[in-house]
Amino acid sequence: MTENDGLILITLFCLPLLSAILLMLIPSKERSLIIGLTGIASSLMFIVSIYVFLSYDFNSTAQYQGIFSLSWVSDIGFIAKDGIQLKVGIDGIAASMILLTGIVILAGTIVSWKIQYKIKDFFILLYILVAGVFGTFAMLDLFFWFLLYETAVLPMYLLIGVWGSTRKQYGAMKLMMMLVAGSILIFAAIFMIFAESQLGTFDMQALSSVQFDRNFQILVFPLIAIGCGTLGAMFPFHAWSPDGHASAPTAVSMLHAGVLMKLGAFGIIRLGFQLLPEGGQYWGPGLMTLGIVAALYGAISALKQTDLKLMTGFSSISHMGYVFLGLGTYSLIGISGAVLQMFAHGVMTALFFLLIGAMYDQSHNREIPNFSGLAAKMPIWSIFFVIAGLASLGLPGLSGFVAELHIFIGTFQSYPIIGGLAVLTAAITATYLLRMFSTMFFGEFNEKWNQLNDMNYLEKAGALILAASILFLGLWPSPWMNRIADSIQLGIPGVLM
Amino acid sequence: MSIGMQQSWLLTLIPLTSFLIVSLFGKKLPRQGDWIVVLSGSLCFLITLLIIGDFQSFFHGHGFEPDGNNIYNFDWINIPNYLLIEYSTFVDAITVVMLFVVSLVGLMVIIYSIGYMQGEQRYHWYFSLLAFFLAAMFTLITTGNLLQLYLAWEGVGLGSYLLIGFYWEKQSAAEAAKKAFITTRIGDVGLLIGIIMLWRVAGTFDIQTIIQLAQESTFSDGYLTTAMIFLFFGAVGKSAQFPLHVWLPDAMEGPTPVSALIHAATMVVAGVYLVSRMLPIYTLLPIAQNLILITGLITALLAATMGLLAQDIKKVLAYSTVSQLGYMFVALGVGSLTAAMFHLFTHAFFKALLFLGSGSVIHATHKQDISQLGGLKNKMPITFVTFSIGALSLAGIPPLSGFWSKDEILLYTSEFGAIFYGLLLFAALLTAIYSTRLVILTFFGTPKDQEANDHAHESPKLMSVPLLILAFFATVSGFFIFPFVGNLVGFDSGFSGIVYLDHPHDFHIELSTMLVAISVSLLGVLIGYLYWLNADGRRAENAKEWAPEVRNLLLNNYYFDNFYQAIINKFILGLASIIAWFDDQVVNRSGIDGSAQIINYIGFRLKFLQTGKIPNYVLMMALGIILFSFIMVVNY
Amino acid sequence: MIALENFLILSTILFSIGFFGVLSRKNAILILISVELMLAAVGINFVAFASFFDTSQLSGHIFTLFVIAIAAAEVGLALGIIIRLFRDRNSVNIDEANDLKW
Amino acid sequence: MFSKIPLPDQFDRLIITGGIVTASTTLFILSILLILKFLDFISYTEVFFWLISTGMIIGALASVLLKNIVHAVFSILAPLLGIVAIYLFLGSEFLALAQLLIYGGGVVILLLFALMMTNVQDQPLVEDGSQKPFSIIICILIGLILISRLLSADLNLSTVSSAELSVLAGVIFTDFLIPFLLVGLLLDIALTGALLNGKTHNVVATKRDGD
Repeated sequence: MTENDGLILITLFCLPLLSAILLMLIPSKERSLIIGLTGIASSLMFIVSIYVFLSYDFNSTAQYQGIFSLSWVSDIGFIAKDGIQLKVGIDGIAASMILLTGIVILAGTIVSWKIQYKIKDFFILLYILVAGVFGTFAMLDLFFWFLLYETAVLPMYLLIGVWGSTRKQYGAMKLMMMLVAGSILIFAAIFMIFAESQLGTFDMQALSSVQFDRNFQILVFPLIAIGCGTLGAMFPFHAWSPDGHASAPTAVSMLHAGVLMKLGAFGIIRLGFQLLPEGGQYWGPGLMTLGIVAALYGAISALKQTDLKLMTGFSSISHMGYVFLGLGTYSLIGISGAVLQMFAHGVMTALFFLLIGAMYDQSHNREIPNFSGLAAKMPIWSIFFVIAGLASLGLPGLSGFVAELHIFIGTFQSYPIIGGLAVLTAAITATYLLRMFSTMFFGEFNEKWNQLNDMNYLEKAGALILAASILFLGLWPSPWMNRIADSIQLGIPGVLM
Repeated sequence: MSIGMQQSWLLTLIPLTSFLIVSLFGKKLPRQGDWIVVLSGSLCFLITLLIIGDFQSFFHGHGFEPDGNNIYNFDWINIPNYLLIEYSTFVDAITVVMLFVVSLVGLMVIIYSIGYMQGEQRYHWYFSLLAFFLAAMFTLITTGNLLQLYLAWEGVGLGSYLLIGFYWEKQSAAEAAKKAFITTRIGDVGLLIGIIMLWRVAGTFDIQTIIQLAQESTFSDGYLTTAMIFLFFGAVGKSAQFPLHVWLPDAMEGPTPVSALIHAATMVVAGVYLVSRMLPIYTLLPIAQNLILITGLITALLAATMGLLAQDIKKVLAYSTVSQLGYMFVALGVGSLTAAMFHLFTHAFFKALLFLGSGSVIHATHKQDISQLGGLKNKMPITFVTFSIGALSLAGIPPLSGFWSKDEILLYTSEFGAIFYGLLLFAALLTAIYSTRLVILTFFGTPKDQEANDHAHESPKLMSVPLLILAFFATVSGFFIFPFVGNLVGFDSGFSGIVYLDHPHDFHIELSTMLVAISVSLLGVLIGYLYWLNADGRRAENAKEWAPEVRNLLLNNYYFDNFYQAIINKFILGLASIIAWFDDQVVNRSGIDGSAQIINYIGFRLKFLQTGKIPNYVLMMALGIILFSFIMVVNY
Repeated sequence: MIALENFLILSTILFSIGFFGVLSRKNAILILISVELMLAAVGINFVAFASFFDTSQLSGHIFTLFVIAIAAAEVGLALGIIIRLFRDRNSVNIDEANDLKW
Repeated sequence: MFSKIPLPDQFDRLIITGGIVTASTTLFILSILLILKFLDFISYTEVFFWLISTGMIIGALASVLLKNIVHAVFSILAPLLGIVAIYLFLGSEFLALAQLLIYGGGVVILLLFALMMTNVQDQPLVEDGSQKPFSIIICILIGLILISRLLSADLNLSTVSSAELSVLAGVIFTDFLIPFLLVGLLLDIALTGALLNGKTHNVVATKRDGD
């Protein structure tokens, strides 16, 4: 990425904001105009995110690329020169996550066009959320990072509360309360870092060159890990996740499980590992323990769930457990595996929620035992579901395997027994997914669901984008691997090789 | 460009391409695209022959001496100083044997399927899956590194899952597919752990490098033993060995040609292939090797007894497959790569033949229960003859191929220990008995179901020709053990000169063991003949009274299924219930909602403070100010 | 000359008395009066400090001016509210205006 | 008939008692101050200052302690007007003028009007809140804390500079022009709001009723 590409990054996060403003100006009655505008906006975001991903410069030895900054608060009180600035820049990890967001938002937009109730307001909130997500991934200033982090979280309350289903008030409230509680810890940590550095600046680049006191790092890292871990559904702070997913509308579930949960893990890397490397190293085993517990816990809980979305929610907890496991290794392979898993799980779980939404919109029923033989009535839907499921259980050639393999290898390097448990979790994942397949898709068709139709062309288009990403990552992960490994080597000090 | 060992990646590419074409556009193609799969199968067979030719040119009487041209590398993930995962192919004697088996049986099964699957719905899907399976299988056997092996291992597992579940409208098929996948997946956990453990010390996935490092004893023995046992666990799952053998009989829910291809000749021998591949390491580790031997022996015996009373024609064959795979593991356990590979080689042909023959019977009568069959020998002569060849070969009657390979295993086992030899002989006796029973109940006697019998007819040429070809190989492949037969096809020293572990050795015949083996086989056939032929079911009735407990035990497959089901129901789902309860009650109710309720309660208790009188609030504020002032004063 | 402390102590005493009025009175108008007293006390402080320290800027004087202006506005508005309250409940006893109570 | 009018009676009593009390205390304090003056402890300026401060404090105490509302409201005049003198002491004539006009002229009249409109049943006596004892303690505490902080502070400055009107005007209309205008706007809005709020038929309320 060259210097000029910093403008692209700014564009990336202004694009959804601008679209949201444009949407506000359009009257609600102009449905086709709204759909057209959102289509163009999301496609643009998709294209720009691909451009950002591809323009990563391997020859650069700088930690961040495409840096572009606008000073906002400077030389006032305890804030030094350029203390708070709108500063964007990416590394390979952020580039991967931006691509993920681009993919998921495009698919999510496409499937949201069938929303009938207040579609305009839905998209406005969705785009504000997306602006927050893009901004968080690209921002290099702690102040704006936190601002956009919150921007990404808050519209969720309305999106679930208004457009959700089943226990939406409860789900939205629980989600909001827990995430905001987590944010408080991050907020505290950010200001502790700010104060401790005595630089008077929120610039991450400047802060990452500061060598913080070891005890301080050990003290502050848990704040970040728990705060961000809450958003990443880390055990035992995961309780919002299944309920939130179960009640959220399709596109929101997709974005939430697909992208927003990754913000949590991303925060641990950005704030935790890059600013407080010694703290990360010290707490690595703890993170790992929580990760493996979450992986097993989520997988075994999923065995018992009968609601399709709850099962996927617990499956997400299990897969995010892998992410924390990989982060906890504090090794190059482990962390790359974790980032790759973030991408892989993002795409795969987005596909899951898209498919569940496609079915739920018709049947208004998500209980697995109520269905059987759906493959006869909805073959394409079933095929997509099987692809997502196989990716989820870590079948080689699909996205999940590459990521999980790296995490397993990383774990085995230092803790073989935990690695063994992690591999076992993959088998449990296979068990609950295959049980679900054989109950829902196979067997004799239940005539009760005769009115169900296969996916419409919009849903097919959305699913195709995601399934293609799953296959692409599974068959040719090198583009991701190179970027991520490069950035980890440059950005995280003292990482185990 | 000449096609040789380096181009073995073509074997992956061609079927994969045809899989993509047929699965995506099959419905619109003429004949639903089955000809594409036939074409790719034939091409693969041709390429295999070319590879064998290339292999031969590097074969100099006393072994295979490649000059590095049997290896092909392509970087898949390469991050310098960090992780190298490559796509690599490696061809040696083991690969060549496997290639021949897979491509030949594969081609036969594809051709046979055109007749067998005629008119089925999802016809193109079936053929595309066959192509997919072949692609994965070829990848598996040509791989040069363990990770790619794992990839292909899961690939064949997926192919098997989808093909077993091909008739997914049947709940039993769906359940069987699930069972097969999950059971092998449990084995795969071990495989993956083993692979990563090896990587951890060796720093590479390349098989030859790992073997070399292990032989230079770079690793500690205990660690290596653990890793290799985990690796073997993967083989146990895939090759349906005790205690993970339960999935294979159920897998017979799939279409019969699939059973022939996947669950007899190719995929299930992947475990044997893996252990053979790693045998140079296993020979260094007595504990691991003894484990292989014992596992193989237990499986061979157990499966043979289960096969005795099975009612389903395909299940009998499935049990016999499990049992014969046990034989192969016994051979590997005693360290004889030659014997194991040779049995794999011959077994593939006669077992595929048996399955295709049973498919022919099922196709004609639409019946699978052997107690419902009978008297078909005149109606279906070709099937009868070829099936009998297969069965006798299985029983170990000379000069059919099964005799030679089984004799080789028995010979090595006799050198190893008398107990193993005796038990294995007993298993051979049982094998002979149930093979005889199978043939007699299916083709001899009077028809039990006259109507089905009337409709029965010889299968079309598309099905009978593969039967004949396989029967030919089932007959002659055993002779390949003689050096002079090897000379005929260009290999100076016959099979034992091609596949060997440390040094080439000549095939030798111990006349005594051979005679013992022959007599045991003949005894088995005789018992079977006397017991079932012309007995009019009288003896079968008697058997029900004799030792009903044993009979029940055998009919229920030693209650393995019930045992596993109980584990799943009681233990795993119990644990899941506990965790679900924990999540619901402790984390959700107590942790999250509980904290909300605590705050709610505190608010309820403290609401008396909320008098609604403004002066009270101001008073509180004043108190706060005073408190604050005091703190300030103290601080100064 | 009168020292600065004298003004400040006077202002403090007036402030405390005003605060006492706010705390102890029930009649809304009397509370308002007490608030005015407090504001006046603060005004003394501002002006005193400005006179003694800030000779050139005059910020304290101007601030007091603003305080007076805003206090006037506040009185007007507050009395409006009180009259409304009286019309609503026929009383200006603020203990009776306790709708905020749970 | 006259006996039915209670106001003159009360008024008489007010004048008589209030006058006597005020006069005697004032005289007492004045005499003490004058004695101090003649003993050369203090100057005339200080005599005035102490006199005025004492008056302010007594007035303030009266306004918060008296049970009679009307008396309380009248008592507030003492501190409010005393401040005018204090401002003069501090050399700020303009502020003194403004204070006189706004408080003495405007606010107190407004308060009396409000009192008149809210006490139709001629019950000028009110009860105080139940937290009076606490309030006394707390206010004394606050006062003591503040005074103790004051006395311990180092305030050795005694130059009084007068804020000349022309200077003040210059500052107001240059540096503080925008806040000044905004305050004017605020007053306008507040008056409008008070007017709307005090209207009998509230527009907003009726609209909500029909909703």
